[in-house]
Amino acid sequence: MSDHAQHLQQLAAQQWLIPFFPLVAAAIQSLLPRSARRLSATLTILAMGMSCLLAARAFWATLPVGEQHDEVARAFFNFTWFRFGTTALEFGFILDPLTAGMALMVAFVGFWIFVNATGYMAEDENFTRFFCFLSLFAASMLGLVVANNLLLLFMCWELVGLCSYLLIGFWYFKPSAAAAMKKAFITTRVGDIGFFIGILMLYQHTGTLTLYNAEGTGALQQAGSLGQLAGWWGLSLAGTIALMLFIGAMGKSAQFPLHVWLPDAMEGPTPVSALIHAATMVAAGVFMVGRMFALFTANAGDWVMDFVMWIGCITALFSATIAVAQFDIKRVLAYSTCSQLGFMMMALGAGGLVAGQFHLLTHAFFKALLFLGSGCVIIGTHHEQDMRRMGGLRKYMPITFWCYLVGMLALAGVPPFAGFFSKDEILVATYHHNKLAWVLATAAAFLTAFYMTRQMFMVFGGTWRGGQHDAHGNETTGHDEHHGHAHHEPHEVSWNMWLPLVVLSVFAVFMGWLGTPWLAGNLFHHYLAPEMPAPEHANIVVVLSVVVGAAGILLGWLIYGRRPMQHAAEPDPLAGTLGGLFTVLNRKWYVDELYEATIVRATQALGTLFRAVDKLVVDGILHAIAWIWWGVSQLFRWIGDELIINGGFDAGCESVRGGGRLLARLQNGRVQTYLRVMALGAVVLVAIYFFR
Amino acid sequence: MEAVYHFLRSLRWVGDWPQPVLWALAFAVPIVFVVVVFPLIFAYTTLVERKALGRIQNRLGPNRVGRWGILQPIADGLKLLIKEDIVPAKADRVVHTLAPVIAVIPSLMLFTVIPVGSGLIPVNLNIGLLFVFAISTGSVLALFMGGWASRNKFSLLGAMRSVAQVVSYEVPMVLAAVVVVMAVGSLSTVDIAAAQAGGWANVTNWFVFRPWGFVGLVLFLMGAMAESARTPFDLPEAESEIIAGYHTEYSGFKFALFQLGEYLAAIAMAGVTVTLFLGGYNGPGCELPVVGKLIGMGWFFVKLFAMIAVIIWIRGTWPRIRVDQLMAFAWKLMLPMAIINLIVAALYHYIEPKLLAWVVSAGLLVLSWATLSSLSAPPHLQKRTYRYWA
Amino acid sequence: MTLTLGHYLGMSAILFAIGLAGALTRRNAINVLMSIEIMFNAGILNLIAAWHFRYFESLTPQLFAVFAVTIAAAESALGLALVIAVYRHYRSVNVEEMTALRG
Amino acid sequence: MGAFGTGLFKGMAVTARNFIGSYFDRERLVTVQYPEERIQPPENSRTFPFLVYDGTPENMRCVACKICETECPPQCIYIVMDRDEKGKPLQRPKVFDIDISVCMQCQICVEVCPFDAIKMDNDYEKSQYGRFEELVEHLPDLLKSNEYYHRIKPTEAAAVDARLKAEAEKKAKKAATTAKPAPKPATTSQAAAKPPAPPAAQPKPAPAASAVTAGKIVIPEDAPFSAEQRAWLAGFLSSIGVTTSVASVPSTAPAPATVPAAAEQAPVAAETETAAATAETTAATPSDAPWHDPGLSMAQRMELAKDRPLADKLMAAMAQTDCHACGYDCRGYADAIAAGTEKDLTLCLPGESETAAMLEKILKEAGRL
Amino acid sequence: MTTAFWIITIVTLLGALLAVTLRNLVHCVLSLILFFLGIAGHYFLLRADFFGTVQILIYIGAVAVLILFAIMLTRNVTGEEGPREILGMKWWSGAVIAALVAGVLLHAVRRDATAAVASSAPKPLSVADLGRALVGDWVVPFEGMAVLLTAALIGAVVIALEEVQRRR
Repeated sequence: MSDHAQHLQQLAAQQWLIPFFPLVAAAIQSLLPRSARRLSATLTILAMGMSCLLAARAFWATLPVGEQHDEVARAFFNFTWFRFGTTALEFGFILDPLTAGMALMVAFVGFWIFVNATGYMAEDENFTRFFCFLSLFAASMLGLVVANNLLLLFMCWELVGLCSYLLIGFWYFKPSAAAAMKKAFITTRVGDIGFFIGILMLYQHTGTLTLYNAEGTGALQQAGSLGQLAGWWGLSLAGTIALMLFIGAMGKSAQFPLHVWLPDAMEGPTPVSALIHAATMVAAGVFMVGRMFALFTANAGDWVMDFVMWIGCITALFSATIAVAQFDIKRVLAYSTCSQLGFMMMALGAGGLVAGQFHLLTHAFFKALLFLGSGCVIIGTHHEQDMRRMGGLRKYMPITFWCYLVGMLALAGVPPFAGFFSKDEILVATYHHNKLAWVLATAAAFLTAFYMTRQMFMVFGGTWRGGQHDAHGNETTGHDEHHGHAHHEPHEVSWNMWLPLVVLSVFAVFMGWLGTPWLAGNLFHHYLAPEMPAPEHANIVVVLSVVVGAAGILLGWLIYGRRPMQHAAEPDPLAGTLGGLFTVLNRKWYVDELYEATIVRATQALGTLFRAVDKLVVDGILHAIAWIWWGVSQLFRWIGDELIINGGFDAGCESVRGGGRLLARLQNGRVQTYLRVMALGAVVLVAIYFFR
Repeated sequence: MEAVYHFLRSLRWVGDWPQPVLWALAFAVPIVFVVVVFPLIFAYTTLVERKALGRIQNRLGPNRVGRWGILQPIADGLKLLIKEDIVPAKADRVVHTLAPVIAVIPSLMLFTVIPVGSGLIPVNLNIGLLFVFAISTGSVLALFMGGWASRNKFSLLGAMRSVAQVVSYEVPMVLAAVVVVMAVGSLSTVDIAAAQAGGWANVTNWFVFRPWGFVGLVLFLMGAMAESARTPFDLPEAESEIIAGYHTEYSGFKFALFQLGEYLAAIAMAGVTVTLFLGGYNGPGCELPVVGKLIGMGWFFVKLFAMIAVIIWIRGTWPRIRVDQLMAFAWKLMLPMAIINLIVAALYHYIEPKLLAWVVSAGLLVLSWATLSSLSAPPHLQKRTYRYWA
Repeated sequence: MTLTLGHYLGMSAILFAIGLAGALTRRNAINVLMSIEIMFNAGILNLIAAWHFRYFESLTPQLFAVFAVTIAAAESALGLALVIAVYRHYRSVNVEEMTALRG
Repeated sequence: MGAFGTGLFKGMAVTARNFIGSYFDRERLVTVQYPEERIQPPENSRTFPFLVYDGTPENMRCVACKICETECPPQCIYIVMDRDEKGKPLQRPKVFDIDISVCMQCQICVEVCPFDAIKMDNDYEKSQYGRFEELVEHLPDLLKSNEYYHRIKPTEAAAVDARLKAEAEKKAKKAATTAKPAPKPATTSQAAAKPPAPPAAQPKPAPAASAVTAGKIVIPEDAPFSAEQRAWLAGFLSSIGVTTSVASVPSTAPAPATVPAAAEQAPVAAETETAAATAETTAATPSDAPWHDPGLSMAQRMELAKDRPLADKLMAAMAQTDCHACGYDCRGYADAIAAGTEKDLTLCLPGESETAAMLEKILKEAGRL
Repeated sequence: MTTAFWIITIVTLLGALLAVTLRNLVHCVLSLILFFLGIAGHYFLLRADFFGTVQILIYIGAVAVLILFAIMLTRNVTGEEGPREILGMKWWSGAVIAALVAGVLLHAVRRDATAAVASSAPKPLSVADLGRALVGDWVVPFEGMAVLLTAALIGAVVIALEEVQRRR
């Protein structure tokens, strides 16, 4: 092997170090007492920094610098973890552009989110437990990313789900948080069933779960052959497996039917939302689809790609519409994440692996920026989350305002920023694949621009609406009035909260250049998947997306910017125009209520049904038998009576009593007597055996 | 023993004697060596100990018998021989006389597996180390019999206390030794000593220079000192508390035998420590063909005396440890430390570049020692604040 | 005469019988436990003897002996713990007085 | 964090330094090879008493006044006065035994001895083979020279000698000026401030002029005690053998609160018992022998006893120390003279010539002489 | 070889007999220790020196000390027992049954032909392959033993301690 490949191989062998450090940090923190706050924070941040350095080292090695790379720089390191009898469970770590990029992004964004978290969680007394969960999450996410084996990937997938469960429900004393954590876990579990079935089918047909291995018998390396076999529902076997895996991705990345848990997941602390529900975990689904892309595209005839695309498109549009009508600052961002994930899935469905992954990376940066920004806003306004009671924060929180603005522009897709290039690539990919999807996507892009502007103006524009009575007359910020206004004026946050914002905003601006087709060819495409054909370019799409973005911003300014809301109790201007539709959007298209009505009620009904059956059938039978038996016994008693009477009652029981007394003497509770009887019994038995 | 046998076979005038005679001779040489050399070392250890303790406490130490107190051990020996050997009235005569004998036998047997030089080992058992631990439990029996037989409350209390102490220090000591077994891969003391040869002037390969080796040495030494009830752990004969522990009622030669057994156990454990961690007979120049064996033996005894000096030095400085601290120290600090040491040694083995391995394991060990010591350190007491007149 | 497996089996049978006799006759619970310990050892001796005379080809008797020794140790530990607990309750370790569980 | 464990190694470093140091500078080592080398016991250490003699053993200071015998708490001293063939008491002990197994080395005998005859030795090698007779030290063993005394306790010996010389000179000067008017009633008691420990030195042959009283405290008038506090103080001090008196201006009558001196003398002779008993009971009212207080001057005593019968007058003339130097106590001696059984008027040693002269004067007035 | 066998057998049988018959409990324990030493001797004779050392380590080192502790905790320290307390009520029936069992066993041994095979030097057992077997394909029983020992450890502590806590 060339020395570069050898170097890659050695790096692949040390990939396990990346998740190892946060894992060790988590282990140590789990032992620390609650008072060891500073120690746990430094441990987590140090561990994350260490992972970030290692990820950067790995990323540097995969860069196609120096000699020309035609095929992807990929190295893997497999070892048998557990062998019982003949079957052996293998584990493996992989180092290829997709993993390196993803690992570096997760580690880097995670590092800055942890720095912000030290500020956000400063007053919380469960500080150590929070950071323990965070480092555990980081370890499992990095584990998921570096896994070259579906089993390890699935294990980390579940761990990530567990950590999101733990972190969403971090303030478990809040009933809403408890409900949200359960909801998140169950919904992702529904998706995971599909994922698990996919793994089982893959294992059944390829005999191994390792994706790539030296002999070429890895699961993904056999994708081609799987494509020929017949699977279910008119799909090839590879297609069916891909579909199953995609169901898992839908659960985890909150795609349309299973997206309900993401908005509720906002119950967790904001750094959690930033880390898990913006940058990393939700992206895991997209990453997994990207990783398994060979399975998806194994057989051109399969409709699984279109299915992915349409799910992505529906989710994008559907959640964009809901985001427009939300009042909680974090819920808006949650729905925006849903729609952006829809975009990524749509890009993958449309064959744009590079576009999807690129948007995943850029989205991670600016969405994390937006969530951290919202975190700073919440802390600045003393835990105020309702946008109607904010406003005018640009005067009070200048740094947060500017960083938030950069994030908003990136998300809205304004040209120089990262969002524009990545979303543009997606729109181009969709345009070539399916015109209708492209139209819906552009509409979603328009809505994205609109609700982000709406949020900007509601939060930062106008005057500070905190501290007033809202429509229902109860005190808005929970502090009693006589404290006077000065008390709850919003204030800028401490350095450890706004520094990450600045760093992430820098990336939100310059990240875009990596994937632009204009600069010397699409650098990111050349890096990620050189062997795939570069997408031919359609200027019309670019122009239209810019126009749509500008229109969205303009409309947002028109409704919210020109005449900012004066009073918290004022109805949302949009409500006036949309009327009934606004409340529908606000109530999330009543999807929750729909689920409540259908699935939940159905399971409850099923439960009562089974209880009834059990009661009726099983108990019934038992009672019948008991009754019969009672009858028989009555019969015997009656006959028995006869026997006892004429059998000579006294003689009978006398003999029994005599025998009983004899036996009782044996049962005298003394251990040694029992031992003697046993020994005698044994001897008799052996004697019989010998002398029969 | 095989080495001696072959050596005898090679001699000109003895070589052709009948085989069983040579075999008997080969047997005799190591036995004589063990039974003569080590009790002599014991005798002069007692003298060196009393002189060294004296010097530490700014006084001379015995110098009235012989030039520098040279004849002191012989004088002690004679005195103990002459002293009347009292057996308490209600004492159990049989067990009372048997106890000192059983105290000495295991200590002497310990020396059979200590490789004095390359090839110079009385019996080369392939389960040498296990044999050491098996035999050292034998001494527990002697303690108990001594304590129980003299039929007085204090000696029984001393016996029970020392048995508890020895048993509870057995575990960390064995775990500390297991590290070396894991590194070498064999239980036989000869292989362990051989594994530490090589490196710069036969020194750098000693296990003590590995981080886990050094921690292992400290733990093993603590365990060995607890095993033979030396100073930080000499609770059983704590004069202040229970007179002289289990050998209160012993006088005269039986008391001498107990002392012999106790000191021999300490010397044997020092020997085992030297073999395990300080490279047994390895030292500069021990790989030379013939004379190397002698140099090796020299190195072994130098290190043995160094260890004995350290033990005496520790006896001179450290205060006695309280019973509950004794137990807490064993179970709460030494045991976890030994287990961590095991893990770190495994880690050390698998990490490729040895320097990185060394640094990582050293770091982990120091970290765990810090956390453990801070956890088990007594809670620092804030200044007391009195409130009743505030 | 040359040593055969029979010798060992015979000897351990006698040992087993002695142990059983002890367990049956002695009144002190600790003596009973000691006798049981003797019976255990007799059994294990058989295993090792069997291995020595290559009664079985593979290493199984040795491994069985290891497991038997562990079980014996665990059993004696628990037995003694029980004896101590009973002593505290009954104030005596006389086996014949412990008849609470009689039929 | 690494505090644990470093303390141990610092200790090891200290012992190592000590161990190595001991090989380089020898004087660190404190061992003394006893039988060959010895350490001189410190000066004021004390083991058992010994009798001092100046020059030759015959010339011993002890006059067998038996004060130490009476005062010795464990009663371990036994003295028999030496009498010449006529039975006349010689001022030297014939037998002087100290049972060192009983002696508790309290040094009271040294304190009370008016003649500096007995001092505390610091020789510790007194072990013997027997436990009974051998541990009783007889006169020959006890006698040790003044030079020995100087060798073992230089400062103290020097102080004693200085004081003796001063006493001797004063006496010589006083003897030289006997022609002058009656000697100013020298305050017999030293100033209260003088510590009671070393009593007035007593040059051997010349009978001491001033009355020697043991354990005398004078409470200055202006001391901050109320009357009943004084009474209590007096009572308490007298209970431990120290007489107290109010150093009032000599002319006025002694304040009634003084406790009659007789009360606290050690209960020796039978009649003093009764006096002591009566004194206890009538502490406040003047007893039948108000003059029995060595603190009073001769004139004061005679004033008190001036209209009393002959025996009382004679007693008042005594030195009131009940020192038994005359063979009786003061009351006994007076009665003996009154009854005519005792002819020698010079037996009262502490009283010296003053008492003897006063006795003659009284007898002459009474026409008995 | 055979003379060594007979000597050690005698020692072992003596140890066992004394352990069962002696009056003084502590003397019983000491003879039990002699019995354990005999068994260890046998193991060394049978070339299983690992087992010999294990026997010494576990039985003499731990079990004997355990029994001694038990004796200390449960009896007045003198260790004597009255004559009445040594043998149970109908002690002779125990001895008879034991003899019966011995007879049956010896009969079985005599009948078994294969037991008559002469001793041939077995391939030496090294601790390494015993260890490898333990961790190799005998891993499940090995883990079972681990669980059993922990359970026994905790059980013994709970039983012994149970009484103390409740009484306080």
